[in-house]
Amino acid sequence: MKKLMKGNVALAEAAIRAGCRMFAGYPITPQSEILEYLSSRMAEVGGQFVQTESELAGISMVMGAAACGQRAMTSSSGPGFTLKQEGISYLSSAELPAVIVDVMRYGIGLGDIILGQADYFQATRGGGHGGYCLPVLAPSSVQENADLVYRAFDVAEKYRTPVIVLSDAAIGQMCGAVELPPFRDHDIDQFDWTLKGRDEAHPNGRTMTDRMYYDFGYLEYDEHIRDRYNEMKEKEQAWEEWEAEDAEFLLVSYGISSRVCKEAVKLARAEGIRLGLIRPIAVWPFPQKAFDRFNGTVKGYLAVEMNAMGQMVEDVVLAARGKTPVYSMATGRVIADSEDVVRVVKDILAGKKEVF
Amino acid sequence: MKKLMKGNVALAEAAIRAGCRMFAGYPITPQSEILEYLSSRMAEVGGQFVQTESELAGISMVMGAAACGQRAMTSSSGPGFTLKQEGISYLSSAELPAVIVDVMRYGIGLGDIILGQADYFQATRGGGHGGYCLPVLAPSSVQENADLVYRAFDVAEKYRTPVIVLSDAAIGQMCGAVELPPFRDHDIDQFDWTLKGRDEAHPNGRTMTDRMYYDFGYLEYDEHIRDRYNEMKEKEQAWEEWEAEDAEFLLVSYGISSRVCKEAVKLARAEGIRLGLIRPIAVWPFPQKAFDRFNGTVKGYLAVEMNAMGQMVEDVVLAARGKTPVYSMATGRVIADSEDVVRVVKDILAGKKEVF
Amino acid sequence: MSRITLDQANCKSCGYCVNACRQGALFISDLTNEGGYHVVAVHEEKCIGCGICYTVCPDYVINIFDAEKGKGEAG
Amino acid sequence: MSRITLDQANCKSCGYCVNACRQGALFISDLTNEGGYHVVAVHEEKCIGCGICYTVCPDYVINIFDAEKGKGEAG
Amino acid sequence: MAMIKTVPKTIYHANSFCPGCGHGIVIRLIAEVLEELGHADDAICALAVGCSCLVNRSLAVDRLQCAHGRAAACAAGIKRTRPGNTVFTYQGDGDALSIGFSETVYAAMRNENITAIIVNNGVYGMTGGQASPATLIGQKTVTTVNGRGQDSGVPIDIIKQLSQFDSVAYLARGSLQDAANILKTKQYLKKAFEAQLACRGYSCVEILSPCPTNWHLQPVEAMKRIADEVTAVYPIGVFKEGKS
Amino acid sequence: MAMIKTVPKTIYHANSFCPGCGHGIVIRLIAEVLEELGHADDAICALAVGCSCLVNRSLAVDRLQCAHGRAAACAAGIKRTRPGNTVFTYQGDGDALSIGFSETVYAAMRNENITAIIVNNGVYGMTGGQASPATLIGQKTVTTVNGRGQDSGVPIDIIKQLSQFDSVAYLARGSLQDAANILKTKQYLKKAFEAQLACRGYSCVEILSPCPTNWHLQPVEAMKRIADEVTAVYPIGVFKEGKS
Amino acid sequence: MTMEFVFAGFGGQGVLTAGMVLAYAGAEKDLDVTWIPSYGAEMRGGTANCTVKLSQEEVASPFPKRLDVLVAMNEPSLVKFAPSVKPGGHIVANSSVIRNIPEVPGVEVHAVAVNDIAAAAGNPRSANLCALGAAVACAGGMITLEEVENGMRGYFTKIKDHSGNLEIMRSGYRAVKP
Amino acid sequence: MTMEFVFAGFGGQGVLTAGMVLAYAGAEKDLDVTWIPSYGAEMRGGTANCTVKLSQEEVASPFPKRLDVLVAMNEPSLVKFAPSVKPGGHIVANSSVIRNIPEVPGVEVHAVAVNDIAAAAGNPRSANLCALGAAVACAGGMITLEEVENGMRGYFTKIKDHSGNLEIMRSGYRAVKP
Ligand SMILES: Cc1ncc(C[n+]2csc(CCOP(=O)(O)OP(=O)(O)O)c2C)c(N)n1
Ligand SMILES: Cc1ncc(C[n+]2csc(CCOP(=O)(O)OP(=O)(O)O)c2C)c(N)n1
Ligand code: SF4
Ligand code: SF4
Ligand code: SF4
Ligand code: SF4
Ligand code: SF4
Ligand code: SF4
Ligand SMILES: [Mg+2]
Ligand SMILES: [Mg+2]
Repeated sequence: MKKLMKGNVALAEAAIRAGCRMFAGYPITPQSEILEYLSSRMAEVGGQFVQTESELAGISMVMGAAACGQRAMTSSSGPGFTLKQEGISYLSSAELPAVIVDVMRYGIGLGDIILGQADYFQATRGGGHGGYCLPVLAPSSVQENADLVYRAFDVAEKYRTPVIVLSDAAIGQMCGAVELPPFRDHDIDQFDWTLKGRDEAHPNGRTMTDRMYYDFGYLEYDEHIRDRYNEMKEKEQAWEEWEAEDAEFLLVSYGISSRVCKEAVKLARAEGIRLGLIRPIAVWPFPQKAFDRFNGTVKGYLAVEMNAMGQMVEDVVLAARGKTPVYSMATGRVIADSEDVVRVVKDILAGKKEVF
Repeated sequence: MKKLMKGNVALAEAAIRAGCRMFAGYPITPQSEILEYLSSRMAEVGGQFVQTESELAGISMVMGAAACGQRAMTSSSGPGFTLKQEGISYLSSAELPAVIVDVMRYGIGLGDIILGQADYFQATRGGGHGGYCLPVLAPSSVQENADLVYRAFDVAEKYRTPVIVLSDAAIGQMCGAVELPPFRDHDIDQFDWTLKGRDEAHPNGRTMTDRMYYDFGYLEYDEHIRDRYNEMKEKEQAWEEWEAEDAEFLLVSYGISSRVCKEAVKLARAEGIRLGLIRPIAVWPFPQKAFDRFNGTVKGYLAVEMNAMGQMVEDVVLAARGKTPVYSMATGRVIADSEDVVRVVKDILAGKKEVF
Repeated sequence: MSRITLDQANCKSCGYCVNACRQGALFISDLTNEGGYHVVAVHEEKCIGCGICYTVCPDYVINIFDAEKGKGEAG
Repeated sequence: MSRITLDQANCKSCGYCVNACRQGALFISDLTNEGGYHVVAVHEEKCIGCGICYTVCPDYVINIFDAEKGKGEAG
Repeated sequence: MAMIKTVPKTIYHANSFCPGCGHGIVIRLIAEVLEELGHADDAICALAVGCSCLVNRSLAVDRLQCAHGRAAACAAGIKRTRPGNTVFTYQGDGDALSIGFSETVYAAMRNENITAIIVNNGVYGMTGGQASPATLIGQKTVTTVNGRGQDSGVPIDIIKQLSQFDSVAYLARGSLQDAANILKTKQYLKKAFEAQLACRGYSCVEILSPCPTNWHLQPVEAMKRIADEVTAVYPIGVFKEGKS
Repeated sequence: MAMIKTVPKTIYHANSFCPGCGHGIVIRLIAEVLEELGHADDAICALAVGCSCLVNRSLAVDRLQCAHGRAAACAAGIKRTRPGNTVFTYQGDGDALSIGFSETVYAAMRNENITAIIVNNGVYGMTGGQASPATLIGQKTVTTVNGRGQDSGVPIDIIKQLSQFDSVAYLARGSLQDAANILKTKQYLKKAFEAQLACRGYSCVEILSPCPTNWHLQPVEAMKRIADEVTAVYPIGVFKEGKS
Repeated sequence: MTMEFVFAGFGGQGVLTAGMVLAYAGAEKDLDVTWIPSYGAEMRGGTANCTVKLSQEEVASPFPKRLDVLVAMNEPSLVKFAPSVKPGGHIVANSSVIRNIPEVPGVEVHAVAVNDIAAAAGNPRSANLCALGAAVACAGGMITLEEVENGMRGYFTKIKDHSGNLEIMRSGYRAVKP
Repeated sequence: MTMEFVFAGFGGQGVLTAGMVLAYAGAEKDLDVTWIPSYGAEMRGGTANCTVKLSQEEVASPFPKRLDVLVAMNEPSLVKFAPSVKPGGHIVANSSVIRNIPEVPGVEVHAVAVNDIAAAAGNPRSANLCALGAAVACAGGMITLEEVENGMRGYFTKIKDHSGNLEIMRSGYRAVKP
């Protein structure tokens, strides 16, 4: 039976059920419920909760735990997420699994605490230095807040990589019906590579650092990185198609905006426009395979997202491979309205909007 | 008469000549010469130099000075640049001019201190939160290290925006012949908006914060941001064309890699291949206008850059607008070799390489 | 005669002044202001103008004047 | 008879041991190792096995053994 | 009417803090002191992130909104650019003691000629009352629902940390618990600004302040809690005072 | 031969520090102490960025390379995950006192059951000898070419900063200046680890160490400088010792 | 089918809770459910509202669009949201507070004096539950009064005796469906 | 026209400085100039090298490609870089150190005993300047001995008496162009 839960709380409880036993974080709206919930919940399951002095310390503590095989998580929003990036880059270089949640809000600098989707680039383009890539899962419902954080831990361990759950204020603050995933045991000793004290296989101790240094030859490392990321690109694409099969035109949208788009699809279909939606569930790797099915056959893609300049739209252009025109609807500080979306689609079909 | 100077030093001295009188930074290779040079040079011109406790403090001090009208600068490399991003986002939101130098190196996490071009995304895609954009100037010579930092201060003040100078280890560590720009006086009182104590025009004091809050209506702010960034996009494109006029194929490359590409152009032309180069001088805004001239007429673009997965290549795809095929040559941990570049071009012309 | 004036619009009914006044000159009234707060009022006769209420008020409600000087005279 | 052995390959010629040995048993020799350093050597007869040189050496060059016990016997 | 005490002109608008919030008192004191010293016109404030942000709406001096925790570094940048202006930070305990701990201490370490004003209400007020480094042992907050235990550490005494630097000019801790202490706090603020005006270097005043909203207490009870419990952990007084 | 003193097995390879660098001595002491305590097999080291990185090449314990300044936070994450292991940080002064100042202090504030080892050579060694917060007044470095002046602050005494927390288990400062002090330092390290093994909480040993390369001194002179000048500012000894 | 409810009023009138109870009951019934508070520019005003959607299929947007049921606890809410109620939809207007309740073409408007009813029942703070009862009466087959009663028991876990609140909710229900 | 010089040897043989003096002189002559030390994987070895390019036009890549002049101070350097010397180019091989100096087809190889020459002049640490002189003799019209002499005076600002060093450089020059 489903239960009504707040998005942030569903995410936090699902992390517990996934076996997460270390959470270290710092308050920030609209993410704080995750921290607050886990501040008491962690103790109940024998895990570690630390409200750290800063986001930098939080992700570092997560890194320490992750290096020892723990399922570890931290969460933040825009301004705090920026401070997580040092740690994300280090986790990427040492190839350590961990989950970082960004409950996006709107705005640069201090910004606003209301909903927004302004951290897409930061999450998908390696906001930290060095050009790492990492899986970024973008829930669009309270249920997915739970499901994707649960999946994130598996993906993280599969590739030994940090994984970002790119949620947003609306999904985090809304309540929805949730079927929580089952409790899972996590054995911190299951992997040989984790720090646990030297042993016969590692008589000189394990060297857990930027893998470039000790694990690869000078010229081998790039190959390794490419293989690694290309494998993720091939295997970790995830998306939902919604009324796409027979669509003449496709919306592309993730997270809270994608829900408005679903409504727009209904409205448009009621008016006889064969509109459909591609909803990336992973925004990195971007679902190229979905686009390959429609490239050249649909009349266009409209990227709908909640930021000022358009961010995901660039990925849509890359995915369209020059075969289908791409349009941008970046709604800025307000969430898209489904009727506006339909109106924009009509304008495009009438040739009244420029391509991105 | 030209003088032989190290790239980092030329940059530092040019900043002084531009009127920069506040530098606050933290050591990191291969940027430290900037810090070291200014540690004694600043005092000679009556400016402020502070070696701060961290990169976070450094850019914050710069922000304080910038808010008061000072020409202020900080510099770092990859791992430290990541920590500058909080401040860059705040500078962007308050719309304050400042110059941030990233002397790029290679690698994720700790990474390597040798040359690399791995921070392109971070610099051009708003590595901090909220989706800001800002001019990013990419010098390819010691002379440009001087010239572009000099220009950066003007651009910063023109738009009231932070500006990134995206140099790299090779340009910073090499020596070249430089004509230093002239000394300029900078009047910190010239702008009305700077903090200096309340006055008749601001009887309640100036409110310098995220401009979203007090300076714009709820729905006006997005318009403002779009106008602002679109104006920069229109006016601040800067690039060099090298043997491009009659080219059948174009390389696209910036910074140190672009120099290798120039050599490749020479080699290719000697073999009768009409190769040319577009060298973005500003990598944001990306020189769309340059591409508009060649889109659909040249056989392809090859993006040459020094990182593992290719970063700038995405901008080339966007700039090609689906009209010209784009190829990627991301050379990873080693600098491109001009003969290899020519070889790859030949492969492309022979249909032996996949598009990006 | 009162030695204080009240900008009741700013009052948030925190009660600091009432608690602090040793003369028992202040009380939370039934009046509500725009913010919906029951505002402070003064028993004029009890106030000795000591200023303690001014000191403790976080919301700039209270002004103390010198009753000896003529009214209407700016201080 | 010497009470120390030297892994001269590791020596970086810092001179700490020479400076610390109260017996004057150590000296920087003319020999250079792979790293190009003039390595430390010992005046066998002067060494009393006090171990000070071991303590100050940053590069794991010096080993002290008990000369009373038989050679070849692992400690 | 001859006003003896009235809202200083440097408060330009009613504040928007919760009922009984101490921030309102502190900014009035700052306004009074700046006016009394004749430096309200040249004052520049480096504002922290927290309920401090609301200071923008009422304190009539030039203000820079800084990133969370970085106010002291920003203030140093301001003062080094405009040494003739009176520069101060306005920060909460979460901002100055937690995320901005380094920036706070290093400003003192470099003896920056600024005045740091830290409003310690023992919680993260703005974000809904999570524990701060100044939360007392046993105190309940939304992240210490059973009371702060030793596992989340002990209350940080920033004045003690700053006292390690002989060079700093002035350190004091005041409280808003009653009128007498408010007036004492005002004197501390005055001394701190005077130290800056005399170029004697770094000064800091930490102020124990109520957050009735997140303490879940009536304002008057909140003040009583400061007197009874908070001052037992955070003693009031002047901890460092150089010669003028 | 019966070896009385020989390189501990926990040193697995010659180190790659400069000639006369103190880091080599410190890691040998750590190896000796861990072996003597019987905990070399379960030790895990949180390594800082700095010349510390080179520890990867010689110290035979599990090691995590942390981001610059964050070793203490990483170590807390390690220890909280594996409380049965012996966890320590290995950091330089730039790492632990400057960029990582907050992380260093907050580990003590929370009384994390870890041992922090801070090698204080008064400069940023790895990056070419810039001033650190521990650079002495008057000391010349590449960023203080005329000697460190008061404008860049005063040397930070981290042990004093950490002493503010009554709860911490053990604090000491040793020096490598001569054999006697090296042996004393070893005892400090041992006590520090013993505190951790007894779950008494946070311990820290700061070690005054030479950087001949960036001090531009011969190694023997560098050691003399520690004895003559550095210890005058940074006194040696045990500053906090709980009951065992 | 998806039903949209908006509960709107002043802050303090308990509209968020009323919506939450409805959503809770929907989730217990295995419906897909969304509850979302007002967001954006409006947040700054003194008004509050939430949107609840109940559906047998997946709810698309959680934001209000074409309302099936509007519960307006005060006049500004009525003015703001009435135009969004779809033909055939319902408005529950709090007649204890709203003086002039207009007719809305194509929409059934139910004037319910929720404050008075709750006050009469001795629990003036439960006016929101009275309004909830009225809303449930407009919910057609999507959710029944009994299901919402159960939801209320499940939602307010800390309350022991639910009888008073349940009675007030039923009064609201009966005010629409006598 | 662009000329490429590589100065290569062991660390400590002063090859970086020799290159720097040449580059300095080039810049003083208003040539476009680049000087870049070895970078990348090689950095880790005990060898050092730098590439200097002098040009009347803009120098393209600063990295070594087709060398006009190679100064090899030791054998590994000779082995490594000799294949990159272009037809008609020059190699200055330090015959004080390199035993077997091979012939390289199409390239002029000058065996110059730079260590011996410098030692004989009483300044063994200036062998690098001797090599520089030899390199200048291979520079064709790009830069003259006199210009490099001036460059040396300008570069070593802290040295007062340049005569010794200048003489050693001239000896190197004369070893190639007697
Ligand atoms: C980097 C970053 N992390 C977290 C936040 C969220 N945040 C805003 S205010 C605040 C706490 C403020 O608490 P305090 O400094 O004690 O001030 P108070 O509100 O209690 O006066 C936090 C954590 C933020 N804005 N930026
Ligand atoms: C965020 C960041 N900033 C700067 C650096 C550059 N960096 C590497 S090591 C180091 C200094 C190390 O000094 P210290 O901690 O004293 O160690 P030492 O080398 O002296 O032993 C610095 C600043 C970095 N790697 N990361
Ligand atoms: S001035 Fe004094 S006596 Fe008058 S109301 Fe205020 S506190 Fe009471
Ligand atoms: S102290 Fe001020 S705000 Fe509080 S009740 Fe009194 S007048 Fe009102
Ligand atoms: S063991 Fe003692 S006597 Fe022998 S060489 Fe070493 S220091 Fe000298
Ligand atoms: S102390 Fe060690 S490294 Fe130094 S000279 Fe002696 S043996 Fe060699
Ligand atoms: S939350 Fe606390 S600190 Fe913030 S305004 Fe309200 S009472 Fe004051
Ligand atoms: S630079 Fe200094 S600290 Fe680093 S290895 Fe060399 S001597 Fe040691
Ligand atoms: Mg607070
Ligand atoms: Mg150091």
